[in-house]
Amino acid sequence: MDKRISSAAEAVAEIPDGATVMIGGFGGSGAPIELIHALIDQGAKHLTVVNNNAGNGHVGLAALIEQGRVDKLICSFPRSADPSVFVETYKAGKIELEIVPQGTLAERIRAGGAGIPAFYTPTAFGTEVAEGKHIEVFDGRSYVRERWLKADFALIKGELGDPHGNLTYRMAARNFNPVMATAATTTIAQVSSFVPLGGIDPEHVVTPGIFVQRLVEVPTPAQEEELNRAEAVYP
Amino acid sequence: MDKRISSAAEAVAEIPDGATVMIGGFGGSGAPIELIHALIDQGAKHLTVVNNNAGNGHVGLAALIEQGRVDKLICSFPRSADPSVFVETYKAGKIELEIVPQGTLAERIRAGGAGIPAFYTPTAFGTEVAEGKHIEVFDGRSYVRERWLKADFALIKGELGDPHGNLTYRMAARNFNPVMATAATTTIAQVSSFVPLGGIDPEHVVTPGIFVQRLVEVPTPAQEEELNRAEAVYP
Amino acid sequence: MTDIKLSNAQIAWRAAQDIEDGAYVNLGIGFPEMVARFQPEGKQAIFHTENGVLDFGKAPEPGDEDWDLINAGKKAITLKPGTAFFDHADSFAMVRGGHLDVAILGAYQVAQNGDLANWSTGKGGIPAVGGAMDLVQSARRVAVLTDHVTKTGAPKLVSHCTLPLTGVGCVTRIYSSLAVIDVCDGHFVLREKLPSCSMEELQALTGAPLHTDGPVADLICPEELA
Amino acid sequence: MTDIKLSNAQIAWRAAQDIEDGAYVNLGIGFPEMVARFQPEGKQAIFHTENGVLDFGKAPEPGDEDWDLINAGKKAITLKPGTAFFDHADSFAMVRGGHLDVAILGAYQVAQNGDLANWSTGKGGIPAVGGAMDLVQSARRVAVLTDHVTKTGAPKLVSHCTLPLTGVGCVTRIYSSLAVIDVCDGHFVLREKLPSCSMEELQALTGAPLHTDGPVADLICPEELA
Repeated sequence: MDKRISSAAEAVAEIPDGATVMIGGFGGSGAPIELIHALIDQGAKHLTVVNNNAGNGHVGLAALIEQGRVDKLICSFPRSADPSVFVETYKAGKIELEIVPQGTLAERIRAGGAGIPAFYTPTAFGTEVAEGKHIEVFDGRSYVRERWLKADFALIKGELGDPHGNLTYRMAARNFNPVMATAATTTIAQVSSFVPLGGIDPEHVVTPGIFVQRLVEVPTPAQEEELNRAEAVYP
Repeated sequence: MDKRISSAAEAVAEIPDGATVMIGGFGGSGAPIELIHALIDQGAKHLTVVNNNAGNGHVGLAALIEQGRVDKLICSFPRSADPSVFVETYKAGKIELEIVPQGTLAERIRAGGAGIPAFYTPTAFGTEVAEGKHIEVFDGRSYVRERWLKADFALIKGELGDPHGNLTYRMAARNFNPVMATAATTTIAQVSSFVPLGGIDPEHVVTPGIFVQRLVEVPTPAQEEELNRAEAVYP
Repeated sequence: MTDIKLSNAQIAWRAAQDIEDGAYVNLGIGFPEMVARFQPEGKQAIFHTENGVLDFGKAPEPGDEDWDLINAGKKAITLKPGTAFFDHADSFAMVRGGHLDVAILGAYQVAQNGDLANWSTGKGGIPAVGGAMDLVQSARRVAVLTDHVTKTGAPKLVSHCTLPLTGVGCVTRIYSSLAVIDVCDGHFVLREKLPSCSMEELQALTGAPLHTDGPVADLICPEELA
Repeated sequence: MTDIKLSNAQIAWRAAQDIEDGAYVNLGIGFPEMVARFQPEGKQAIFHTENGVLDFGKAPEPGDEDWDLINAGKKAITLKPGTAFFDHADSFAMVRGGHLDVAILGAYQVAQNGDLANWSTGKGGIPAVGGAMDLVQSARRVAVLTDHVTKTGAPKLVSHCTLPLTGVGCVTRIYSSLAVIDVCDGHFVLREKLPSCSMEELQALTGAPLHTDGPVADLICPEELA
C-alpha cells in the first residue's frame, strides 16, 4: 500500500463538479496553495467549500472564488487583509455564505469525522446565528444543537508524510488540517517531504494514515501571505 | 507558575470523600499506580471512579476497590486476568456498576472536557445499554443521545512533564489519559521525568498544560502487569 | 450430521483471505486475533486496536514484552515502521466515524437480519461490553467468526437473537466452522460450505432459512491448520 | 462632559492588572491584543490563540516573521519555552470546555445583563463571527475593553443591546475609557472611575443605571501610556 501520488494535478483529478471540499488552513497558515491551484487548473465547478476564511488577495481560495468555481462557502470569518474577491462575488450575489462560529465549525467537522451526527454547544445561544436551531436545556443551561459537517474531499497541508499517509504539521499551520482530514471521504494531503515508513516517530504522528487517501510532495510550498505581499495573481 | 509537586501524597491530599475520580489507563498500560496507591494511603471514601476496567489482582484500582473505597464504578469492561476483587465486591452488593461502551465512554469524557453537554452516537442503539435513553433519527439512521462525563479529579500517567504541565505519554500507555486530563476540575499527572520548560518540542506536546493542575515525578513507575505477575498486594 | 468442521485457525484463515489490500482492520479479543497470522501474500492489512495503536507488529518473544505496548486484549504487541499512537477519543473517532474497513468479532448468536449478540449470555453475571458495540455499528464490514453451533449443538445462526444484542442489523458476513454466509436484506445467503456437509445437514444446523443467489462454492482451507 | 479619557494602551494596562498569575488568557483581535504588553511584574499569564497555540511569545522583529506561526489576528508571533501546538478542534475544546480563565474582547455594545454585541453593526455588509461567540459563552471571566461611548457620543454601555448579539449574559467586567464596571445580577456596578469624571457625568454617558455596592476607587493608569 502506497498512497503517494506524483503530482498535485493527479491528486485532485477526480474532484467532480458540485463536490463539497474542505480546505485546510487559517488565513494563509496551513493553506494548501498548490492543491488549490491544481484544483483551479482542473476546472471543477459549483463547489461548496469549507474553510475558516474566504481567501486573501488573488491566490489560493480567493483565486478559486475569483474563477467563479465556488457556489457556496461555509466559514467563520470571511475577512482578510484583501478580501476584495470574496466581497465582490458576495455582493454580486454569486456566492452563498454560511457563517458558523469558529469553534462550532471545528466541532462540526470533528463530529463528521468521528461519527457524531449532532451535538450541543453553548456557543451562539441567543444570537441570530442560532435562529431556527433546536435548543435544549441541560443542567439549567441552554444549548444549541449543531449537525456534523462532512465533505467529499479535503485538501490539506502537512509537513512530513509517509507512504501510509501518517502526517505531521508545521507549527500553527496545523489548525483545521487534522480535523478536516477526518471528515472527508477522500483526503488529499500535500506535504513538504515524503519520508519512508518509520520516518515519523509513532509518538509524533498527528494524523494517522487511516484518515488520508492520497498525498503529494510539494517541497517548497508557497505561503499565501508571501504571495500576497508580492501581489501574486493566480492563474 | 510551577505546577510540580514533590510527592504523590501531597498531590492527592485534597481529594475528599465522595469525589468523582477519573483514573487513566487501559488495563495496566498507562495506569497511574503510584497516584492510586497514594489515594489509598490518603483515605478518601465513597468515591465514584471512572476507568476502562475494574482492576486486576490486588494493586492499583483493584486495591482501591478492595479497601472498600469505591461506591460506584463507571467502566466498559470489568474483566481482567484476575478480576476477583471486583467480582467479589460486586456480588456482595458493595459497589454500583455503570457499564458504558468503550467508545461512548471515551466520547462522554471528551465531551466533558470540550463543553459538549450531550451528543448522539450510533453505538448501542437497539441494545439494553441504550434502554431509557433518548433516541433520535438523523438522515434515516437512529442514534442514542449520551451525556458528558466530568470528574472532580483525574489521576493520569504521562512520560515527560514540564513545569506548566505540558505532557507526553509512552506508547499505548496514552489511551484514556489525555482525554481524562481535559474532563476533571483538577488533573493530577504522574510523569516519569520532569523536564524544564522547552524540554518538550511544541509539536510533540500531547496534553497542553492548560489541562493539568499538578504533576509529580515518579521516575520508575510500577507497571500493573508486572506487579501482578509478582503477585503483589497493596497496601 | 457431519463430524467434520473447520478449526478456529482455518476459520481465521478463511476470513483473512477476504481482507482487501490496504484495508484497516480491527480484530476482536481472542479467536479473531488469529486472523492477523494469515494475511495473504501481496495483501497488506493495517490493524487497529481500540487502545490507540494503528499498524502494529506481531507479538514479541516471551520475555521481550513491554506492557505499555499492548492490544485491546491486553496482549503485548510490537512496533513496526508506520505505527501511530493516539488517544482513546481519537481511536473511537476512527471507529465511529466509519474509517475502519472491517471489524472481525466472535458471536454467541447472529440473526438473519444481521443482529449480533456477543457480549452477554443473559445469565446474570457481570456485564462487560468493551468496544464491541462501537465497532459493530460503524465498521464498513462486520464479519463474525464462530462455530456453526453451540457446544450443546444449538444453532448460533438464528431467526432472531434471544441473547442481549451487541448491535442491530450490523453483521455483513459470517465465517462459521461449516460455511461462509452473507447477511443480505434480512436473509442468510450461503456463499460457501464444507464439501462434506450437505445442504440439508447445514440447514438443519442453522436456525433460519439459508438462501442462495448463485452457485455455492466449496469451502476449502489449508489442511495443516486443522 | 469630561474631555479626559484613557488611551487604549491605558485601558489595556488596567485590564492586565487583573489577570491572575498563571491565568490562561485569550485576547481578541486588535485592541485587546495590547493587553499582553502590560503583564505586571511577578504575574505570568499564558496566552491562548484560537488557531492552536498556547503560551506563545511576542511579535518577531519585522523581517523575521514565519507565516506558519501566527495568532488569531493573523499577526506573526514567536515560540517560547513551553509553547504547545494543537489543532482547531482541540483549541476550541479548551475554549468551550471552560478551561480559559479570561477572554478579553472589544465591544460595540454591552448591556447591563451582560449581553455583548461585538460582531455586527447590523447594517448589512458581510457577516463574520470568528471565534468570539465561542469565547464569550465559555471563558470563566469575559472582560470587555471599550471606549465608554461611540464616536458620535452614544452610550456603548446600554440597558439592552440593539445590535446583533455575540453572547447572552456573558460579560463579567468592562474596562472603559472612563471606568471599570462589573456586571452583577443584571446591573452595572461601578468599581473605579477617572477622578476627573463626576458620577453625574459618568451616568450621563452610560445607557443604564450605574450601581455601587461599596466605595468607588479612582481609576489611575500610567501617564506615559496616555
